[in-house]
Amino acid sequence: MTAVATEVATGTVTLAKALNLGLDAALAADPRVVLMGEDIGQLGGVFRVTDGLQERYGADRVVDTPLGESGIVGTAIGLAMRGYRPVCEIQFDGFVYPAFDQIVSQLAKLHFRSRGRVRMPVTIRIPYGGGIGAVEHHSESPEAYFVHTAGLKVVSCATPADAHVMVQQAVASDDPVVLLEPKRRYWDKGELTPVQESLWQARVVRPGTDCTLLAYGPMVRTCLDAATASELDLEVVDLRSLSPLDLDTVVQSVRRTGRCVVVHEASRTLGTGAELAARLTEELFYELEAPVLRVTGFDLPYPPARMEEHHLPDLDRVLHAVDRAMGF
Amino acid sequence: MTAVATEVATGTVTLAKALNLGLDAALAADPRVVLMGEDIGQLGGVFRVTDGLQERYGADRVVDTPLGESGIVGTAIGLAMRGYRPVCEIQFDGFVYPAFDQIVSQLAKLHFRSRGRVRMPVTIRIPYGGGIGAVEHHSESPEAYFVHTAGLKVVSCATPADAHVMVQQAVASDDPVVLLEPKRRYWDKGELTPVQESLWQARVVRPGTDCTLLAYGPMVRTCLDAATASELDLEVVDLRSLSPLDLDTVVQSVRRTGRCVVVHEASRTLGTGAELAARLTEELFYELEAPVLRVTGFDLPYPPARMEEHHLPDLDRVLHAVDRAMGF
Amino acid sequence: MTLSSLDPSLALPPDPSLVQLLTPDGRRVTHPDYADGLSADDVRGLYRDLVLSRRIDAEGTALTRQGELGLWAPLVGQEAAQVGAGRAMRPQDMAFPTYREHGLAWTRGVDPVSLLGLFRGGDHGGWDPAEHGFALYAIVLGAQTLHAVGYAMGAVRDGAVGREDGTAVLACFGDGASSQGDVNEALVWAGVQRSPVVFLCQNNQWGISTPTSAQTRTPLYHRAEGFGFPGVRVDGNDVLATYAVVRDALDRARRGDGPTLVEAWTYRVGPHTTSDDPGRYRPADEVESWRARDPLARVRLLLEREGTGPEFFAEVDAEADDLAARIRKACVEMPDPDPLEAFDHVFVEQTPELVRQRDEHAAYLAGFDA
Amino acid sequence: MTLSSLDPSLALPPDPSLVQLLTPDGRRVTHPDYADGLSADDVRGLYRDLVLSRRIDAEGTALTRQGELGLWAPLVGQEAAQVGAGRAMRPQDMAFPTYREHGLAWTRGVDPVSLLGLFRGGDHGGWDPAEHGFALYAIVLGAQTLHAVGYAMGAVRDGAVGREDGTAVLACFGDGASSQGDVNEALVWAGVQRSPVVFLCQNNQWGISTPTSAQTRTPLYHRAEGFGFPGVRVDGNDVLATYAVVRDALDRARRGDGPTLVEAWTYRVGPHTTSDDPGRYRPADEVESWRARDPLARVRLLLEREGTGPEFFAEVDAEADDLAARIRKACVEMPDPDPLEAFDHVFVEQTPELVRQRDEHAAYLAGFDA
Ligand SMILES: Cc1ncc(C[n+]2csc(CCOP(=O)(O)OP(=O)(O)O)c2C)c(N)n1
Ligand SMILES: Cc1ncc(C[n+]2csc(CCOP(=O)(O)OP(=O)(O)O)c2C)c(N)n1
Ligand SMILES: [Mg+2]
Ligand SMILES: [Mg+2]
Repeated sequence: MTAVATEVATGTVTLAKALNLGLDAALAADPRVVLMGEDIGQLGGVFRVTDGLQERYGADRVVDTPLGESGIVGTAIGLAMRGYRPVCEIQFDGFVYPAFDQIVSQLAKLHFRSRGRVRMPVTIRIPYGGGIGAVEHHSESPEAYFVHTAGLKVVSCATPADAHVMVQQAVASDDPVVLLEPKRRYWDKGELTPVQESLWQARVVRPGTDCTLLAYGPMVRTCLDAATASELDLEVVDLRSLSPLDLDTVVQSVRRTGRCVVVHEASRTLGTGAELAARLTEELFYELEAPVLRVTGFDLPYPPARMEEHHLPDLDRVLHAVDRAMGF
Repeated sequence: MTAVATEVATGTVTLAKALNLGLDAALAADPRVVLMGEDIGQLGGVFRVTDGLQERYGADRVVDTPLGESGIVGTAIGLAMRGYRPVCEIQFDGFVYPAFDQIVSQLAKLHFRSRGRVRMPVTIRIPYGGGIGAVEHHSESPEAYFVHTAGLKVVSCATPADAHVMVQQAVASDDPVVLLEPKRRYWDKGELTPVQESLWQARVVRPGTDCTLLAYGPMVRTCLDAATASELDLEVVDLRSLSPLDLDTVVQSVRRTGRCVVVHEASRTLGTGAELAARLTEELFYELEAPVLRVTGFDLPYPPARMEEHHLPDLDRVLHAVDRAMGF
Repeated sequence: MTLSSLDPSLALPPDPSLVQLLTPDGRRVTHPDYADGLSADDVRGLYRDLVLSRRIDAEGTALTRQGELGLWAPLVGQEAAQVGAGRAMRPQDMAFPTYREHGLAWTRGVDPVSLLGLFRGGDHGGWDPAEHGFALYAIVLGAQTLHAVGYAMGAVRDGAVGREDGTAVLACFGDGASSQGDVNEALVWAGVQRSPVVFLCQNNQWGISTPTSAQTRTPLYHRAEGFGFPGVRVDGNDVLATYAVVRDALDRARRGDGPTLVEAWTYRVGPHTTSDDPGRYRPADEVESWRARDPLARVRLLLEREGTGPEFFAEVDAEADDLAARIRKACVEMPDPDPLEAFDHVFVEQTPELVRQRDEHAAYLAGFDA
Repeated sequence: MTLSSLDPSLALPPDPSLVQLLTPDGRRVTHPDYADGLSADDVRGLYRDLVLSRRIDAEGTALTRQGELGLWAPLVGQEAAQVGAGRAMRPQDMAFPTYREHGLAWTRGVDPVSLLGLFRGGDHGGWDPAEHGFALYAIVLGAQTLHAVGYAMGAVRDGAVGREDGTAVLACFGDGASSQGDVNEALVWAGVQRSPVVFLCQNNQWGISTPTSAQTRTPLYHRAEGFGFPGVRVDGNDVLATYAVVRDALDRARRGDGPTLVEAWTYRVGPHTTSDDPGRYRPADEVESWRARDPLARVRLLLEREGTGPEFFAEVDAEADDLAARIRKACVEMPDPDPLEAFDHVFVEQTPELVRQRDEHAAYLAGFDA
């Protein structure tokens, strides 16, 4: 685990820029960090998250790859075997699946297979989620596939401050980390304040007493908006890490409120909400006032953009579920 | 949906042979059924499930493919577009991941994308699960990945009678079906009795009053053994279909018993048990006497064979969980 | 060893073996292996297709600027490659496009209006693939090439291959997609099965910001030989040559003589999509040098030299204006998708869970009216 | 059009361009491009490697029959391809094997005993890849070829490529795996980056029951050209030729002159694994014809003709007996894995959830003792 810069640039930046600054810091901190992906060099990535980095660190460290995701992750694994810390950008969520074998059968298993001899400090950055009116395959939320895969760690950032620090922590981790970047929030602005939590900790972003809203990535802001709009006193927890789950923080919150609504964009069936509901019920069987409810994308392939306002959880659907939870 | 033979051959056969007979019937019933996979022709597949079928139906209908899973599923999709009903064999569970994009982004979505114009009557047969002392990548339980994917249907058989009928029903389905075959039960023998249920229905395979054991595929027999060994009166439900879930049958059972233990070989976190626990708690919040407990593989990459007796749920671990459920 | 492999200045020079039948200045040249055999009327037909394809494309870009579409993938510069290939196809043939095949779609009789839904966000593809012999657009790079091979396997099994009027399949992909595993598996399968597939690689020199030199150091059409079938590079800005080469390859395929890889050497004159900013990665003079090889201009020069009068060109332009107006109108009038209908398109056989989710959502929506 | 593409009788005939330096009857032949340059002592060393590799393999099969291993993937027949390639490597080089590379493992100094754990079910690979320049066995076909290219990218970045004593990487795969997307992506990447990788395809004519003719209709080594680098086919049963060709390719790679695809033309004399029944799919006389090209016999003939006395062969055989005895003993004494230790190998940085699961399982196990 290499050092993570704790000092941060000041001022207000977008989440995309915060990631850019975080990657810049990671490249500066460790010469073995190598960024690789499609169009990340001169173009700076389709979201400009790597803007200027190839110019600064050269084409050997910010590598425009051939267009093949299995190739990107597969060669990143080889680079890691040679002692590098590759950071792969998958251009959009829907293009990660050609790399699925390399991620699930290779990257996730090599440390275990080698009984710890081979380390896989590989970060896979994925802009994910909907809400930007994109064409198909550009709005997916694939997190459950990775959370179910033993051997991977999975995190998601919701604010510029977290984005800036979490990307550095992910790169510095000696384990493979899938970093899910909420692409609809790339243009959200915020201060780069210091971050107290470790990469694996959840955070209560708004304390409340009536019901806990659990979210991560793009849905944190949606839940905060819902909490603001509600007449109830809602607590909002940003999970930040999906694997491992910071169950302590979550259990403490729900123990206090007695009610919980999990919110994510991914389809409901076996989305991360399922695991949270199962675990919370195991831990708090006698304390829950209502079952853990889920507000999620429907069990549809991601629909055309002009239907996404229906498909994606929004403030109203969150509050509707809170009402149901309060009704128990 | 083409016809499914309801008459069955009589006598006692292995589960593998039952599948073989089912495929034979499917090939005989519809000239547009095409089997494709690695080594399924002259060799009859590594488990001999397709034994004799190439001889009977020719190399155009029982196709030995080049060794590429993405190619197998990708070309099956094209064949389906031309009106065929391909049945793909993936040689072992751990080799399905190279086909993941074709399954998740293509096969699962084409009917939806085309607003119903393009049908995908494709069956993907996967021998799955552990317990046979195999080397790595040969004992995986990938069902959660498919159950979470909107647009796929996922079923698993536990007995020769079901295997025989379910494979025919899967082939006859106009939707894409992933058929998970419990490879450790390939050599289990049973009668080919008629099957009453549709492909999407669960079945109470042993009625009981104290606690419901929910299982599918290889774990059904494990649960039956546990029920037999227990002094309690345990109900065992074979889910049969994992997507869609036959929630009605499951809810009715757990409403009666008040307690439920879900058993599967796949890793715990976001395994199918998570969804069942979440749903049952939503439906039966006031009726459950205990939280839905899970007995599963650990959150480990599949371990070396000499550790699998620890990793896989067995009779003792199931009963241990039942005891915990009864303790609430 | 240097790491210059991704230097765009390594862009491959045109191969001397490039098949050309019409030079950029509108002169016919002969080729030992290929002849288009087209009448003056046929060439006028192709010209019309080129103009209309370009106009459809221009409307797509304009509608995006006006906020009517979320995105558009411009084909400008690649009209000849697509029209030539599309007109070489027969009705029984099937094409598997990428997301940029608007000109090919036109030749397959797909109403340009139905291309818009995908980019407007109203649907994922608005035409019937079987009706037009034109599959839905494919965005995941290369996946469709395997579908093409599978479809061809079906055609073979139907007995529709192995004769002069047999069926052939066109599999489209780009220079960038050539690096994907799926494209290469498609080459494996087609090669070993001698599938009736023509792989049409439109090498437009770029995959977003990635130059072809970052995908391969050898001409792409060479790839085919290693998979056991012929490859040929054609001037993709020459509609006559593209037509002749693809027709020849499709006819080989339909006769049962196996696949061909056709690399159409062309250029993406516009941005990758309307969201792209090519100024960040490629020099303006490169674009200019390709404009000099414009696929429409050379056909017009030929037609004019061979006696087609100005009325014809005026007629085509007027037709393009009408088409553009129709596209615009239809686009803005396109209804938004019914949010509840989507639940019924997931499966042929509906599931209780989707019914439940649909009903819940319907009840939720009804709550707002109440 | 017929569908005979998968007919095993289409098995490709040996190419006239096959590189050979030692004939099956033990005579040296010259080749215009390759010479092994080995002394008599060196050849004796190779012979010893061949014999010991074969013996390791025989023990693997025997231990499986005795129930000590769950499975074994025999290398018999492919000893020369592996020993030749392995001895062509230098200490700083790295090999990425499949699951059948027991002879290659031997040349990299991997204790044969540590190969057994994977097949016994005690571990997933018992050696340290960095220590031996020999990655863990890879079972998912082709995945390791991309790891090889990535490792080579690291070597380039380390400045370890581009000189006579540079680092090179060997990427192993089979004829069957050549159809996988990953192998072809590895060829793309290596070609475009001129990576210091030698792709060693052991074409042993079969992928389980699938003949090479079902993977390709053109010789596999031709594949390389289409990706922009040379391919060569070598007699994989000729240890001298394999050594010379692979050494030459590795040296090109380490100098910075880019990748090579070496197709070693050989034969899987045994079953695919100990669970396989090749009698179901291939004729016995095919096996016999390949036995006549045995890779060991020809070296022994050469050595005998050139004056090596019987003591040497007796010594090697004795060494093989000792090695076999040691392997057997170590195998049966191998401890079972500690079920709780596994929880600590998932991550470098342990998670609370895994600690919980480990502790729960420990408590559960303790319950049986109580
Ligand atoms: C599997 C996958 N990865 C990445 C993308 C994102 N992407 C869309 S188009 C494109 C470039 C494709 O280049 P090329 O194949 O040359 O086609 P062109 O756009 O030039 O027509 C990329 C990287 C994608 N659509 N699919
Ligand atoms: C992705 C994947 N698919 C299927 C398999 C099952 N399998 C194991 S070995 C084998 C044949 C491989 O043939 P080849 O590459 O020629 O290597 P050989 O076994 O002949 O050494 C197959 C199909 C696998 N290991 N990985
Ligand atoms: Mg391109
Ligand atoms: Mg082989």
